[in-house]
Amino acid sequence: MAQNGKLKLGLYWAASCGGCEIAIVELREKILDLDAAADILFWPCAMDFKYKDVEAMPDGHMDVVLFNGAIRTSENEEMAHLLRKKSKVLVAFGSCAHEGCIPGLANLFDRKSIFERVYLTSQSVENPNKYLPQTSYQMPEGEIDIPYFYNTVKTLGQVEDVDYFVPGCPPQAPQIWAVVEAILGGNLPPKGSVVGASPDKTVCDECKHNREEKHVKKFYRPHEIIPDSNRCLFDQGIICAGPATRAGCGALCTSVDMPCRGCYGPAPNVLDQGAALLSAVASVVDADTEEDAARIVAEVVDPIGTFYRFGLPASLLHRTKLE
Amino acid sequence: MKKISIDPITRLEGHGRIDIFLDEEGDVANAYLVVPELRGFEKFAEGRPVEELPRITPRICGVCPEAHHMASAKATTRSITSRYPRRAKSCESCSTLPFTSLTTPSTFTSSERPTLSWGRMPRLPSVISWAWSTRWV
Amino acid sequence: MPTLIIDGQEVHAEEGQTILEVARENGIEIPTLCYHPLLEPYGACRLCTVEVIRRGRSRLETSCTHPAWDGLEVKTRSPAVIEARKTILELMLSRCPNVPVIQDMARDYGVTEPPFLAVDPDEKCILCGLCVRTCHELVKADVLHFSEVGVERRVGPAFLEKTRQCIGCGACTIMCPTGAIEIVMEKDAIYQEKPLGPTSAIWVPSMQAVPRVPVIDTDACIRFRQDDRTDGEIADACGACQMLCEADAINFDQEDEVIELDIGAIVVATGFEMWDPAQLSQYSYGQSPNIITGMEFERLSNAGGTTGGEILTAEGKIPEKVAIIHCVGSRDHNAHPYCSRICCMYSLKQAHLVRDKTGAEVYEFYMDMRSFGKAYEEFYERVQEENVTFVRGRGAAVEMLADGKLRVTGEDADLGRKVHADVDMVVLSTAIEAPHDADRVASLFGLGRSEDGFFAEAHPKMRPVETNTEGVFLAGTAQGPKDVPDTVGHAGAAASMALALLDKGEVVISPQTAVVDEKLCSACKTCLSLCPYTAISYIEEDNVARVNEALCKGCGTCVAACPAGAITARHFTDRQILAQIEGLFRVPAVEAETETAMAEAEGVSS
Amino acid sequence: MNGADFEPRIVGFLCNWCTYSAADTAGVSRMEQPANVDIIRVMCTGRVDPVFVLKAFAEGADGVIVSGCHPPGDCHYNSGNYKTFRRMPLVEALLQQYGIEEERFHWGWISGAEAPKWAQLVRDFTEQVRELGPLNWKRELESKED
Repeated sequence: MAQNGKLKLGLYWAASCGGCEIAIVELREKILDLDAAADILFWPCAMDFKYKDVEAMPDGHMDVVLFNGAIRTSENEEMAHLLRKKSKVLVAFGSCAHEGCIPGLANLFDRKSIFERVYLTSQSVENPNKYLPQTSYQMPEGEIDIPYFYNTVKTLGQVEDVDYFVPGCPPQAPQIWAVVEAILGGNLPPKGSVVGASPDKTVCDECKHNREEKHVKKFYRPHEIIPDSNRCLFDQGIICAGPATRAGCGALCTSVDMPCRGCYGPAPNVLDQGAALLSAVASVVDADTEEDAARIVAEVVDPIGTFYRFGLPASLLHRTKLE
Repeated sequence: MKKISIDPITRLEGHGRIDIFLDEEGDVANAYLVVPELRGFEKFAEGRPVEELPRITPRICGVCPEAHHMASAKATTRSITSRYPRRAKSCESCSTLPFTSLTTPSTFTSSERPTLSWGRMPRLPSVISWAWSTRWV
Repeated sequence: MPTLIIDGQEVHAEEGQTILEVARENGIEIPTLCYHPLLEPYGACRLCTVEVIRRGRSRLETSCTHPAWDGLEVKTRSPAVIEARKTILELMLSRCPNVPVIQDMARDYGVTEPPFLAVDPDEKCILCGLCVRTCHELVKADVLHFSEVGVERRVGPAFLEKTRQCIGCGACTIMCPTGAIEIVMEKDAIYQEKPLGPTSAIWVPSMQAVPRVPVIDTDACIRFRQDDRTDGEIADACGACQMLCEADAINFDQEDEVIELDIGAIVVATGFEMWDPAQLSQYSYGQSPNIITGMEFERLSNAGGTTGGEILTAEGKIPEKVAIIHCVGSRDHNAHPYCSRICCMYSLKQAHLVRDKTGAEVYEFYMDMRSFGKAYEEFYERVQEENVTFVRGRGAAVEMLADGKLRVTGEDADLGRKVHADVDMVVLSTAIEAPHDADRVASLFGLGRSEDGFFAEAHPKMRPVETNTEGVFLAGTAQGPKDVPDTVGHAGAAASMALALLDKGEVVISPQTAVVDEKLCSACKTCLSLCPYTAISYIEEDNVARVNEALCKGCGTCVAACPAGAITARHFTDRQILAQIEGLFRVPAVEAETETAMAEAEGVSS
Repeated sequence: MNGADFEPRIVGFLCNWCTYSAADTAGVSRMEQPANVDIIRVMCTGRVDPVFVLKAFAEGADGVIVSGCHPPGDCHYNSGNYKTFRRMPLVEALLQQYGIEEERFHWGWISGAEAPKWAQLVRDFTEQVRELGPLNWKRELESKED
């Protein structure tokens, strides 16, 4: 704590979209309470601090750093190491830092194919000389460098020692405030815990739809069905990640009849969210012959995209096979 | 040649750095905006079910997810069908409203900035249809 | 109580009785044709005419209609009565000269020739109306009426037209004293469903049935079918069985009822079904009435059967040659690959019966003779000595020849060539198979089924009576084909195991059960439909799923499916299995050390 | 490390009642089979959580076998194998999307009486995986990460 008794707080975004920052702004008037309780020492999105300022800090200077965004480039990883050094508590904040999130779907591909698509074949790009990013380039005035783009998206936990994880894409404001209060009050759970979410339950616990015994004869894609708002979406054959996803969001998606996409990550006792969801989905297929079963599960067109939508980098296999 | 790096550029959405090269006189010889970030949505959207895109593309930018969401929702709708309900169309046209409501406060409170012309505000019928649709949808 | 004198004998009557009833109760014979105790008397045939003397006045009256008043004197065989009956019989014989019962009666009264020439010598109806009353009072179908008048008077349905009111119950034919009514079989008559001829709608299931209680076939009984036969116009049709039953045992209101019992053990003895040989067309089953199954042969040769136990062809002749084909549907990859185990022995028995009862030549087409039981081989030898022709080889096909004979073709494996036999009757020893609804029984009791469709025992050698569901035992052919001694032994074992379980009062279950961590369960209900033992249920008040460990067998299906990781399989936990996987790919510390040490040692030496 | 030098590591998840006892019989009957398959016994293939398969590959297995009782009626628990044939096609599709060749994952049925079939499967599958070469997920991932 600083001499004024205020918490020294840092926030950083690695490979992120800025949604987590907006989520903090979503605290609304409570952000004033946050300001009253904490000095913000680093927050590129909102305040003018440079990396040099952070490097200049003594080790462990910041009490808490909320780190959002995945580890996509060497710069992200360097910042992770730097902020670990400069902070007492490093929090993986939001789905990207926690488990890779949507940008983690890039682990279905490798650097080469991404570069080709983005810089060469994209319809909105004009690149006749076929330039691809290079880590350093000699301009007439001098050398310019950019970070190295990894083949694989990693989570913060995979490159650095993380104290706490706050799941969600983005984390919901009340949950963020609960975390802030826990930090201020000093009653944090053991290191490595997931905070800012239910400690034990899954989204079904918060979902208002009526669930029954499941017998799924067909999997529906959203445009193939108008769901019954009273019945569990999964029961209706719409793949919903709710049963395999930690509670905490308040079942936002299902409350408007959209199936849960699983952004709050696996349930506490689950090693691999996608495998758990896959097993549940396949188990309730109402097929008594191998042919029927194969036909029905073939309706799941994109298994990784369906079951690992937010958690591919954090899954057991991390990514697709590299050639 | 001297190089000044503004690293990172702050108070905006996105990652960036400005490398400024000064000549002997200390004048700016050249400046480069360096964007050290890439996530590759163009690539990993490939192979996903089309209806998933409205929930993938908003993660391009968490500040303006609406724009990405609506763009892909419209594209998805049109890729599946050319005929869709009026109400869906109404929902589409009301989509710029949150964006406007996000920026209008600045528009009307900041005296230094030029006000937006009415031409860029949502047309009145869309507002009515939005109000209508929120009451019933 | 009225007292009257009949033929000089003082008799007592009940109030409301007729003279005929009183007379018959007291053993005094009065001839009748149109009388039946179940029906209102009608006095049509007038054969029961007696002389009634009341207050000194003598009159001839029909005893079936005359009340047994107090103080009457009745003479049943006075000369006037005899004369009257003689006249009646003369007229009756003139109308129906060829009806045996009338001829017999007339002869008793000295009438041998009809005094008048008959209009129609084949006429049998005496217009007594017994059938009309039966149809009206008893069956309540009101199909039969008198029509026309005078000499044209006759009995028949309204306007003498066929009516759907008549279901051919046959009550009128039974009642008709002169045999004037016949049941004519029509193609779509309900009797066609019962290939060995008509039965009544109430019968004892089999001669050996235990308990020997008749059942009513509600699909055939007039009483139960009255609504669809008479458009609901008639209430309480027939009921003849109820009227006749002295023990008052027939209750039409009896219905199937569900009785809930708390029990500690279940013995599943659901038996078998006969495989339908029509499924393999080469046996031509169903195309000739002389191609019958072993089960049908049993009915045929049964003393209580339609032929009284005589072995006859459908034409009613004693067959000269009979072929018995073994393994029809058994040991056949087009039907059931397994051996039905009972057919060899019953086929031998049937061969013996045919030889014994008809002396016909018998051909047995067999693949192997499986006479494995005690004294079975001896019986086989005995049948061999009875000159039955045994053809070793599958009876391959049965075809109908133009002369009505049946040709059985098969391979004689001993001779190594094709043989055939032209016979009068073919008996197919059909396979036994699991009942068609065995799957429902299996899911009801949580039983497994082996490949043959019969219920699976817990272990084929060591636990042939138990199942994988604790407290459920198998008896008899529910578990697989068995003959009678094996079934008795198996059933005895099942009963004693059930009793042993009940006596112990507690069950031992495997510790490998699933358990729900209720803190982690959010009641997504994914697991509920997965449990083959319905051991998982949703607990409303706690909003969680819970495993009934007495029912859980520990297969772990729910554990693998639980998306919240809330269910643990005891002794096969995720942690244990994942640790096993990790263990496979981790170099053990000791080994690694040894390797390093060896590498170092090598480095030093080189 | 291709060809003859390479000894594939294969993990087999076998149900206690059918394939495990077939494997047991195959061993007791001295049927010839390579020693490349490490068996993990589960009570029923219905217990095989897809995560086990993924974990095995993630830890370094070159191939995975899931085998249990023949459907429909062979399962000791009535319908545990039903869940297997509902899950495994999806696992197969998932693995293919991960880039793991379908030849590296086998799921099927071998009853307790089919010991020779088990020995044959072990022989064939080992050769099949040997031909594909090592998968070595963990090491490959680390070496090609950047």
